[in-house]
Amino acid sequence: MKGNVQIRSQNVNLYYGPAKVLKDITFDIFDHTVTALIGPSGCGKSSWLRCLNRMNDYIAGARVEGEILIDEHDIYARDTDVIALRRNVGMVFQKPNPFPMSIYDNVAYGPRLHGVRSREQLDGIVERSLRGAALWTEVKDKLTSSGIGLSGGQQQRLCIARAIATEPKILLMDEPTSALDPMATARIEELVRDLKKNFTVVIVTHNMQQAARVSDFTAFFLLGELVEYEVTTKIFTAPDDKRTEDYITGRFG
Amino acid sequence: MKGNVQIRSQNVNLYYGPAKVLKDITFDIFDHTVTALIGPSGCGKSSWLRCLNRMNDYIAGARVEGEILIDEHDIYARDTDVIALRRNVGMVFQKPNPFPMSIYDNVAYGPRLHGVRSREQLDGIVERSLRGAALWTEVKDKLTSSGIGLSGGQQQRLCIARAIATEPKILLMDEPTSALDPMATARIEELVRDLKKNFTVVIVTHNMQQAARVSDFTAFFLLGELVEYEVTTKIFTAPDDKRTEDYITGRFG
Amino acid sequence: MNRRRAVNGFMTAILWASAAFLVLLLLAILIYVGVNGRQPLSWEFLTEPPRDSMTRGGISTPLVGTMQLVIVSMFFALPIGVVTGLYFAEYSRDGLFTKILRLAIRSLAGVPSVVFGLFGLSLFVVTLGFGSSLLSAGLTLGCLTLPLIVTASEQAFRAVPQDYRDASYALGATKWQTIVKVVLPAASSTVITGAILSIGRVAGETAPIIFTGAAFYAPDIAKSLFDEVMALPYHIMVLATAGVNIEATRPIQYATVLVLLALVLGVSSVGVVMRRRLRRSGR
Amino acid sequence: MKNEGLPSILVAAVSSLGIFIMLFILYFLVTEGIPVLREASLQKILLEKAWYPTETPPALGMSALIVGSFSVTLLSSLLAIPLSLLVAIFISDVAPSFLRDILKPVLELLSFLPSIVLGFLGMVVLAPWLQERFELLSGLNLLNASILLGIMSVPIIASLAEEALSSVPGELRDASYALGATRWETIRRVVIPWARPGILSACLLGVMRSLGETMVVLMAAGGAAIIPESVFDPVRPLTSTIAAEMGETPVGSTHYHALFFAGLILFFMTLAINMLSAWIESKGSVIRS
Amino acid sequence: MQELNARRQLEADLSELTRMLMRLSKMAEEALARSVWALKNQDVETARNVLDKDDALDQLTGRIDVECMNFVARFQPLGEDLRTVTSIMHMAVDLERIGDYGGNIARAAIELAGKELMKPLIDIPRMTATLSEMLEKAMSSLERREPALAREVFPLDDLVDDLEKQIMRELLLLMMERPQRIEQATLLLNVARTLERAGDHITNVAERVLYSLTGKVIRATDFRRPKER
Amino acid sequence: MQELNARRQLEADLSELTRMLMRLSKMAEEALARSVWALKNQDVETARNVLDKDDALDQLTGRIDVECMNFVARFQPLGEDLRTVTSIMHMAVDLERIGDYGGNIARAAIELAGKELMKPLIDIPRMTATLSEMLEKAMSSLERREPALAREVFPLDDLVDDLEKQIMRELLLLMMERPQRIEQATLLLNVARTLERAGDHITNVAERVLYSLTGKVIRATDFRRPKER
Ligand SMILES: Nc1ncnc2c1ncn2[C@@H]1O[C@H](COP(=O)(O)OP(=O)(O)OP(=O)(O)O)[C@@H](O)[C@H]1O
Ligand SMILES: Nc1ncnc2c1ncn2[C@@H]1O[C@H](COP(=O)(O)OP(=O)(O)OP(=O)(O)O)[C@@H](O)[C@H]1O
Ligand SMILES: [Mg+2]
Ligand SMILES: [Mg+2]
Ligand SMILES: O=P([O-])([O-])[O-]
Repeated sequence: MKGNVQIRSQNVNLYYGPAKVLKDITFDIFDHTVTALIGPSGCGKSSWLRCLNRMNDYIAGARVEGEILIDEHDIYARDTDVIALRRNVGMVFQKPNPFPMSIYDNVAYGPRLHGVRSREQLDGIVERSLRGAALWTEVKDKLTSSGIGLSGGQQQRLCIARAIATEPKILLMDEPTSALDPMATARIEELVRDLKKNFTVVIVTHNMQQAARVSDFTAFFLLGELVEYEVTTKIFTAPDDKRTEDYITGRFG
Repeated sequence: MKGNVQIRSQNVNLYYGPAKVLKDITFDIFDHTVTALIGPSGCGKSSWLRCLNRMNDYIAGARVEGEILIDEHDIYARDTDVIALRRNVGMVFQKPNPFPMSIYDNVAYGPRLHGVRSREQLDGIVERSLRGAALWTEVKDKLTSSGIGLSGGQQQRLCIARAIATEPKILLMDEPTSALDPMATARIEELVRDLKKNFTVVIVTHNMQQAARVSDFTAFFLLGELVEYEVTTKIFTAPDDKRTEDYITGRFG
Repeated sequence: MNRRRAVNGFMTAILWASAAFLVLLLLAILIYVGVNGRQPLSWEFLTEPPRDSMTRGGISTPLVGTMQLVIVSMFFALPIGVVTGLYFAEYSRDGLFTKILRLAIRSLAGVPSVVFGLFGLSLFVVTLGFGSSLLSAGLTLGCLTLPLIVTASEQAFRAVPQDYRDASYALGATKWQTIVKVVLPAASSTVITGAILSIGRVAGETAPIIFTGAAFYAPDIAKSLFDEVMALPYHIMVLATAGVNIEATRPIQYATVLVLLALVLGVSSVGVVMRRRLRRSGR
Repeated sequence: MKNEGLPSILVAAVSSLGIFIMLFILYFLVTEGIPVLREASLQKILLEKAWYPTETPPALGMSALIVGSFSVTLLSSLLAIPLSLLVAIFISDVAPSFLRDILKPVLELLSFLPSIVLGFLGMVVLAPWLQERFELLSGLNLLNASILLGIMSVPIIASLAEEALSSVPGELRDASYALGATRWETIRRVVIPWARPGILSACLLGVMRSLGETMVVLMAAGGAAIIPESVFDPVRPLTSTIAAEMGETPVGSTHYHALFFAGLILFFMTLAINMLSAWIESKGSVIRS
Repeated sequence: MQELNARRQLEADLSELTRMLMRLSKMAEEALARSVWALKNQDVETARNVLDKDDALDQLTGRIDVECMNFVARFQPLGEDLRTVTSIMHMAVDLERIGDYGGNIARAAIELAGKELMKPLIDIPRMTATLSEMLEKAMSSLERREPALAREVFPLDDLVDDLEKQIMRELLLLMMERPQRIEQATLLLNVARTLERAGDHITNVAERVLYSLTGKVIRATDFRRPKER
Repeated sequence: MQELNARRQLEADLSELTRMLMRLSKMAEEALARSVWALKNQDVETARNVLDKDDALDQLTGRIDVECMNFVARFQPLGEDLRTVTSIMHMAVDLERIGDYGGNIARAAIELAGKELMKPLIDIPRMTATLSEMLEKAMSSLERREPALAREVFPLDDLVDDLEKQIMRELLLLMMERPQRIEQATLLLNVARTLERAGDHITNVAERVLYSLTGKVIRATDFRRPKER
């Protein structure tokens, strides 16, 4: 299962002002896998995730130490083009957040920003992305209606379509189903398992069963540290670290 | 386990205007047991629960047919004193909703309404109720501070204390833990199992594992009908009705 | 790529510049008034009535008059406003009456203050025969501020979670008991904040009182509701436009402006701060 | 359950006072304003320029007054709206959080600035400066009043618009950034479109306030009932006309009725704007939910 | 379609588990059949082959066990799903045991190979054939979700028991006739006893199938002759 | 304390399950010990008693199984909890089987009762004693959560195997000497074989205990002599 390393986190420390939120995070994520990040609230999962597309840049006082290499390129190097990076690393958020525009415009937003103007090209991208997010059949007849009018689960899939429209290699998802009902959650999970054909997926989730269902590898964070990173099956039935065991059996958290 | 019948629902139909929301609900609930009501959203669990203390009276167009007997007295009979009924049938809601007053006043609210004025008597009731809700040790030194300042789980236990301060026989709970974190949920569940010593508890829950954990009997509602009512263990491992099986295995809902 | 970056930088600079411009402008105004008005300001200035055709002395009569106007208007608007808010939040069903009432309150909020003056003149001064008096002016101001209070208190009541009411009913309380014991106390601080904010607005109003009760000059503090009163805003206008020696009384004018400003902004800032606190704790 | 009826009847009764006040305003404006139509036709009043209400026979043309109101409102809005929106955007999207925490309450507070204070400053500070700078006969003119009205409405418009902007969910901004948009692209393509109804209604409310404002124009606009040809001409909007003349007008005179009629015109103009903004708001909230 | 969607993955995983179990069952059945064949035909090669495959069988059992735990971890099953997954865990153990018996018999076959058989083996292969039939019935009952098929297993186990009794009596007689046969006879006795045990395990499997399909605890004893004491 | 609170019920239920398992283990051990005692002392009464208690044993096993399912339904266990509950399900099956063996031996005891024993039974009771020791070690390992104890079970099973071999050899010789003994000898052979099997089951139990405590799949074969083919 292990393929090439896509993301390499080397001794990453993250500070918010004086507070050290991530401590020496070192591990590799392989391409075309789904990696789940689990851990109690506030342990730094989202923070690490947001390091990968430098969304932390906007937080005053946030400072990253160490190296994060994506495809062997250090994304915190001087010459990194953040805009190109974000194009390469898509992100899906906790609450479905389609823009208040048509479904078509939502998906075309990214490509347009990056200079795609031709209508045909955009049509192609929109269809491909919506198909990739398993939404095409549901919306193909109403591409011009607002994205807000969709159901929660559809909205989240629209957001996934929007994220993959810029043809990223990596897809980051921060608790993408925590605002959805079980049915919509099941569809998204199915989609996530499907997405790894074309993307490397990193997903934060609070639901351990979900992590067990969708991911190939699981990383357990605790108090800003990476405690254990292992094949998912092992983490949930027989983890090596006592703290992982304690967490998954609910001894704390 | 089966003791005396405390609540007898006989051919209860409930209408909201023209819509028939409960269809011919007939079953008996035994005293000093915990009975869980489960079923998909909108199946009428809350509606039936609210029939028991006539909270539906406030809903315009709500109409109840059939009989609900509590301790063999028809609560929809002409001569029923609704206020006395509600004193006898406490209720705990989905979101913890302590009044914005002191902890003491929260608990004393009901007794005061019903005419208890003497300070000593109130002191006794407050202490007893808080103990009954497993909250006394945590708040006994700050009875005069606001109930809002407590944590979510404590707030919900305060609401339970408030409900049992009027010395009801029956305690209705409508998804009492759905707004709480897992830790607080565990405490409430423990409390619920404990409460049956003194009360008959009827609890609505969406979480089937929770129903399995806390209840002695489980009633499964579907589209306003009572499909199955059985010992909890049986419902969740080997229900008799195909629809129950389909529901608990997630084939719909 | 670079063009996008350049546009972004340029627009950011413009945004910073406009904010700086506004802040400097307003700061300049406040400082200018402060500097010019500070000199005649003294305890006597606040406690003595104007003398010598208002070219000398203090501003005690208009200061107290403004307070009296505030009190009268609040006496009128607060109960009615709160009850109306209560109606919207607790009793209204989606009926015609509610719709009309909503429309009326919203329109009232948009009526220019000078039109309130006209209304006060014809209803209170003329029709009801209160004459040009503290009462007429106060009631006019009350009407002006009614929509503010209604909106604030409706929001306050609506912000009281439905859960509180359910809990109270479930414990065997009646609707009125529930309102009195649970809803009103829970909403009170928000209602009070709304009232303070409307005091800030009332104290600075001029147009509605010009022809309903504000006196060009009154020798004394109003003793009854039917006396005319002096009011700070009107006093400023009088000093600035119709005084005996406009140029010579400039320092007094500035000082009066400073007092009014301090009064209004003082009261309002209490309200603003309270509101922010409430909103923050509510979230 | 018992005695539930009485309180509710009482509450409804008290509440209906709001309706009565509104009705009374309308009633008095109409009954006191309409009689003027005996003296002059509606056409004359709206279209003629001459406003000499105390002459005999009185000239009751209000077009100059109406144009005065419009011109002041228009010019002040032209000055205030762009600045307000820039400031609002600055606070909601650009300012560092400590600045935002200062600016927001300050802005709110400044919307309470009494108009008399601005009018006073216009008279004693701005007018002499304008007079000197542009070598005018008087500094009390359209421009002066518009600048002051502008200053008055910036805090109002800006804080309402800021509220609309900051109610745009943070997730939308995050989503845009995550797709590689710059901040300005995010503001222009996501934030402003989302907040558009709120911004529009903020602007309308600002305009409504300017239209109805009395003291500033009374003190700083110059008060000549002419149709302005340049921004340095004095004007006499409806509001200041009423405020200035009502004091000396005998109750029941033609002049008295004419002033009420002016009030009626003002009333309907503001009402129209008010309803428009209400409509925009309700449409906006429908879109969002 | 939309409705079933939430269960798609669950059902896919559950069928995968069932498929693994079927494979295990096939392996166990084969081990039994081939070892008995080796015994009958004195074919050491085949017997060794059975022993070699035993590891694979154990491994598969281990995998099924872990996958069942995974299934529980992933889907929090209730009702039928829960019954099925726990039943699969149990059945895997039974099947593994049957596979082990294949190994035991293979060892016996190796010991016997080259020695003249004291009698042609007829009943023992018959037992094996019956066992195969039982196992197939139980498994297709599970696969096709038809409880009736699993019920047919129980009377067949009576047949197996009868055969064992018969073999035992026969062998005792043979032994008493000629004590030299004792060693071989005890070995064969053991084989017969082992096959009888395999029957018991298959009966367990059938019971489990029924439980997972119907939710009723069904005891084989209700469907067969009372056991004599 | 606050922290452990969320697990209080879970842990209470899990210990209850463990307690039920201990009870089952005690019952199985007793069945074995008493039936062998009955065999040795030719005490039909005791043997019948063992048979009578078999039902209770089966019932307890059934209850443990259902309660384990309930536990899964209630707590969605993961990690150690999941390993423990699935292990309990498995161990219950093993223990029930051991109980059944007690019944089998009791039946043998009844058959033998009144007939003269061809030799005093010494090694068979020794086997039983070893089995008891093994069972107790495994169970206290589970109870005290000490993996080391469970590991001690494996070498003991070698001992049991040795004893069985020895008994077998001895009995074969005795049989060959006097064919009249054949019937009794095969019966005793069977008993020995049964006890050896009980040893296997206890080894399984120990493996399960280790797995639930450590999360590692431990095969007894790693701790004992390689089995000869
Ligand atoms: N903008 C910020 N400024 C300062 N501290 C922050 C900020 N964002 C997060 N933190 C702190 O950093 C730590 C890690 O936060 P993070 O959001 O990464 O946790 P998380 O694991 O994603 O938690 P959750 O599961 O609740 O989303 C927390 O202690 C949090 O309080
Ligand atoms: N006040 C009301 N007026 C009209 N219909 C109502 C009202 N309250 C509930 N209903 C309808 O009655 C049905 C039953 O509602 P109820 O709240 O009892 O369901 P529930 O089982 O409690 O669902 P949930 O799990 O979502 O709480 C639903 O179809 C609902 O739409
Ligand atoms: Mg997070
Ligand atoms: Mg409900
Ligand atoms: O060892 P058994 O197969 O008889 O349990």
